[in-house]
Parts: sequence; structure tokens; C-alpha cells
Amino acid sequence: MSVISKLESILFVASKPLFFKKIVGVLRAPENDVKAALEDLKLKYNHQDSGIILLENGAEWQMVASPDNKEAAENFLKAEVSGELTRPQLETLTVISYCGPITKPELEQIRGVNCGLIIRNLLLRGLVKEKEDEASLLPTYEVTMDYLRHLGLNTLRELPNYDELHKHPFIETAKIGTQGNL
Amino acid sequence: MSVISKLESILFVASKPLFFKKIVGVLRAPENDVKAALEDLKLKYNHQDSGIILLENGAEWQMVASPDNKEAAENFLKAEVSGELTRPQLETLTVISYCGPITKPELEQIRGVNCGLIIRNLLLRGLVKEKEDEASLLPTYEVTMDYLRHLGLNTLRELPNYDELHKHPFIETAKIGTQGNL
Amino acid sequence: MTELKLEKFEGPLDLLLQLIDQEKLSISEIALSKVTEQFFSYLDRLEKNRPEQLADFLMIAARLIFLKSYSLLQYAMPEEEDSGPSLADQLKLYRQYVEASKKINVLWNAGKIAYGRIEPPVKIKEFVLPINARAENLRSMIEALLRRLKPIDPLPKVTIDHSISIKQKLDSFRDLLKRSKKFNFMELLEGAKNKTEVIVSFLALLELAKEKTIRIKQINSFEDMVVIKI
Repeated sequence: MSVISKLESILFVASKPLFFKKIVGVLRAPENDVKAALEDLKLKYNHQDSGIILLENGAEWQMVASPDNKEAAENFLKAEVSGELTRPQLETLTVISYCGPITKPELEQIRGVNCGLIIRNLLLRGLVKEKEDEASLLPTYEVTMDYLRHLGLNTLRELPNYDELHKHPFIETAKIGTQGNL
Repeated sequence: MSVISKLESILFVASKPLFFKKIVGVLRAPENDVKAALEDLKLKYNHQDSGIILLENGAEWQMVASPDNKEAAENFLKAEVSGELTRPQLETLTVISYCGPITKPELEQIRGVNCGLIIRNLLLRGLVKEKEDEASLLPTYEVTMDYLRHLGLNTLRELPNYDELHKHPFIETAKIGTQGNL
Repeated sequence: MTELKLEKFEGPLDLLLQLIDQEKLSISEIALSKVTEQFFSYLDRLEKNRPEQLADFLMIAARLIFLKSYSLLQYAMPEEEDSGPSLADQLKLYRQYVEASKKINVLWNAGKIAYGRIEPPVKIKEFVLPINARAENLRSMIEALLRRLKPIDPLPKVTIDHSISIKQKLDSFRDLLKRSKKFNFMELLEGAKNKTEVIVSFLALLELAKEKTIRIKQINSFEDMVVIKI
């Protein structure tokens, strides 16, 4: 069978987000082929009126039911509750959504407040995760697939003004600024 | 949303055969519309090179991974519950081994991250079991006899440095958690 | 001017934004300079009610003082490499994320959730011990966990830095005043290594003036100041 068919089957049975590397390993196919197959599946599923959606969060992929059909889906599985977000949670999630993966000092430079407690709080709620990257000296943080699922977005790139706020000219300088002592 | 989109979503999440009557009930749509939507979905999915198939068995309908990829899907699922543990899985198993019986919130306070998916995986692997604890109303987790036996141990006390680590002050402090006003 | 409620702002940048909005100004260094005094009036109450956030506010307070003192003390500032974005730029950026967070909140509360499915688990016939789940693996994992859980110094380092350095400066100025009745501010700054130290010296000087330990004289603006013991 073709890569795309196998990929579709694996994403269907996986029941959780899968890392790109993991998918490549499972399919035992060249990275480029897997990448192309994922793009093809995105085209196949992610359109108006599709009942199945392919979510992309950084290097993770997950097949889910369309957020528009939340109520219908809840006939068959336990309803999840989003719960309110407090202002600090919301503000921190926003910066991580647009700028992740981001280190704690970078986040603090942008928000102007210590973010230790709020990061812990978001990690416990499963809305933020530490990136699995042993190369960087400082841990970096990014939002989880659960967060994306609850926003009803297919990818963070769909956030309003994503390109502008993601590659904001001051972010790079803000990141450098964290090395200064003021 | 349209009938077909809703239908696609519920077949996707149901993970079991659904009676036509049940589908009609959930969708609250005319029988003929539902029938037409099912035929549309059959056309969409049931062809060569599709990774997902719509099975029709009498009056029952079910979405499944393509039988052509049965082996790939099964190998994937088996590896999930028998392969090497990921670092977060191993860490969770470690905390449950040394500190069990332990509740999910306590475990999450110690690890500092949400553990829902991981506990599910450890349960499936038969490494960990859930116990109703009447005192705390929350289930507690502890390792299984099977796991203990495969470690070659008679009791958890035989784990390296168990007495010292079992109630280590750092862990006890972490377990209580930070009461941040967030 | 209406007082802003202390619990109504998130941190120092949020307070600055609200003060600037209240004055109907747009974000600029002039606007920052205009609200500096108001900003400082919140620090005392903050110390009582939100001591854990004091360090964050002091960081921004130091930058506001720097902006204010820069025009007065330009001659005294050592050459230093630019250490990141200006406070005004940082504030503009912060405002954009605050605006974006409102839109994210709308999405979050829209009640749209994309559900994953749960594939019935495959049954494995007999127990399989994962190759990395032996007693030795558990031991090294718990040791790593304990290293991570080891309590860290609960006080933010910045607070300590600031309070120590201002206190040290005050002490050294008092020593100096014991020995001489009069000196120039520039002399004090001779050993200053960076902007922080200049600012801290300036703060210490203001503190001594407030205590009425010293008097400060400046003949022409932007000229050196003469410090005289009272």
C-alpha cells in the first residue's frame, strides 16, 4: 500500500498526537514522502464541511472530529470541559501560542513578570508542554494539542495576525534583551 | 453543519458499529438524508488506496482502518503497549513504584505536568493498576504484581534505596503542591 | 486622576499601559516619563499586598528611572552596548499580545472542541516487561527527579541584587560623608561599571536627600551636581 494510505490508517488508530519522527519510524518511509503525504491528507480533510480534521501542532499530528460537530460527538464519548482561563493564564498562553517554542526568560521579557508559577500551572492543566529537545540549554515551552483542540483551530497559523505576531521585529530583540541585566 | 459532516464525525469518534436507527436519532435528520449521506461517505472512503474504510454490516455502520493496513496498524498499537517506555512514561512509573499508592493529582504535582494519557498507557501495559480508595474518593495507582514479579522482586521495599526514597522530603513537599493564586 | 485598583492589573507593563491610556497618550518615551511618578506611587502598596511581584515592578521602575535620569545625567552615563528593545517598544509589543489574548479568549469560550477518537486497545496475550523498566532504570529516574525537585532559593535573585546594591551604595556614601563634607556626583560614578550602577547611585543619592542627610546643588542643567552634607 502507498505511504498515504498507511499514514491515514495509523493516524486513525493512534488516538493521540503523534510526532513526525515517530510517524516516519512507523511507516519506515523517507521523511520527504511522509511530509508530502501529510500535506496531501491535510488537503483531503481540512476544508469546510469535513467531519474529520487533521491537526498540526509544531511537529505533532492528530486526526480529530471537526470542532463544529462537538455536540454530536459527545453522544459517543465523555464531554470535555474547557473551563475558564484566568487573565494570567490567557496572557501567557497567548505569548506561547504566537512565539513558541519559547524559553522562560524570553516569555518574562515580553510579559514583564516572573512566569515560573504560571508555567507550572499551565503544565499541570496540560495546556503547555516542555519541548522535548535536549540540544537547547534552557527548556522551551509550547502549547499542547489539547489546547489546540479546545480552540477549535487546525493549526496555530490560523490565529489572528499570526505571521505578524509570530515574527514580530521586536521579538528577536526582546529575546536578545533577556541577556542584558536591565 | 451538514448531515454528512456530522455523520463523518460521529462515525469517527464512535469506535464501534452504530445502528442506522441510532445514527438517525443522534443526527435528528430525515432517514433518507442519512441514507444518502452514508452512501456519499462510502464513495468517499471505500476505494483503493484509502486508509479508512466504512463498513456496512446489515443495519450497522462502522469506520475502521483499511484492512490492507491491518498489520501496520496492529504493529503500531502493539508497540505502544509493549515497546520501550518514553521518558515521561518511565518517570511516571518510577513515581508510582516508589510513592504508590498515589492519586493522579499527587502524581501530577510531583511531576509538574498533566499525566492523563501516560497513566492510560501504563494501565494498558499492565504495569500499573487502579484502585478505588474510599477515603479520598479519588482512585489511587500502584504497580501490578506482574510488574513486580518481572522485576524479580517480592515486594516494593526491595527497590534500590526504597526506604530512603519512599517518603523523601522533596517528594513529600512537591506532593502538596503550590497554591498559587492563578 | 482616578486611582487604579491594585488587583486590576497583571504586572508592571499592564500598569504602565493603563496609566498611559488613562492620560490618553500614545506609547512613547514622553508618555512613560509623564506616568513615572504615578507608577512609583503604586510601589509602596505593592510591597504590602503583592510582595512576590515587587521584583518585577522594580525592574521596570529601574528602567523608568533610567529614562528620567538619562536626560538629567547624560554626561554621567558610561558608554554601553544597547541591551535590547526600548521600554516603549516593549510596551507596544506587550499591548499587541494583550489584544491578541482577547481574541484567543473568544475562541476558547466558543465551546468548539475537536474530539479525538479512542481506538479499542489491542490485547497483548502476556505481560511484556519494557526493556527500560528494570529496577536500575527506576533508580536512576528517581535520582534525576529528586535533583529536579530540590528546592531552589525562594527569593527572586533580582530583588536581592537590587536591595543589596542600593544598600551597599547608601553605606558607602554615608562612609564618604563621614570623611568629607562635600563632593561631586561625578566622582562617585568613577567606579561605575554599567547603567545599573549609575541608576542605583542616583537612587541612593535621592534616598539620602529624602532623609535630609545631604543637599544637592546644580548650577546649570546637565552640569555635574555638588553633594553637600547637612
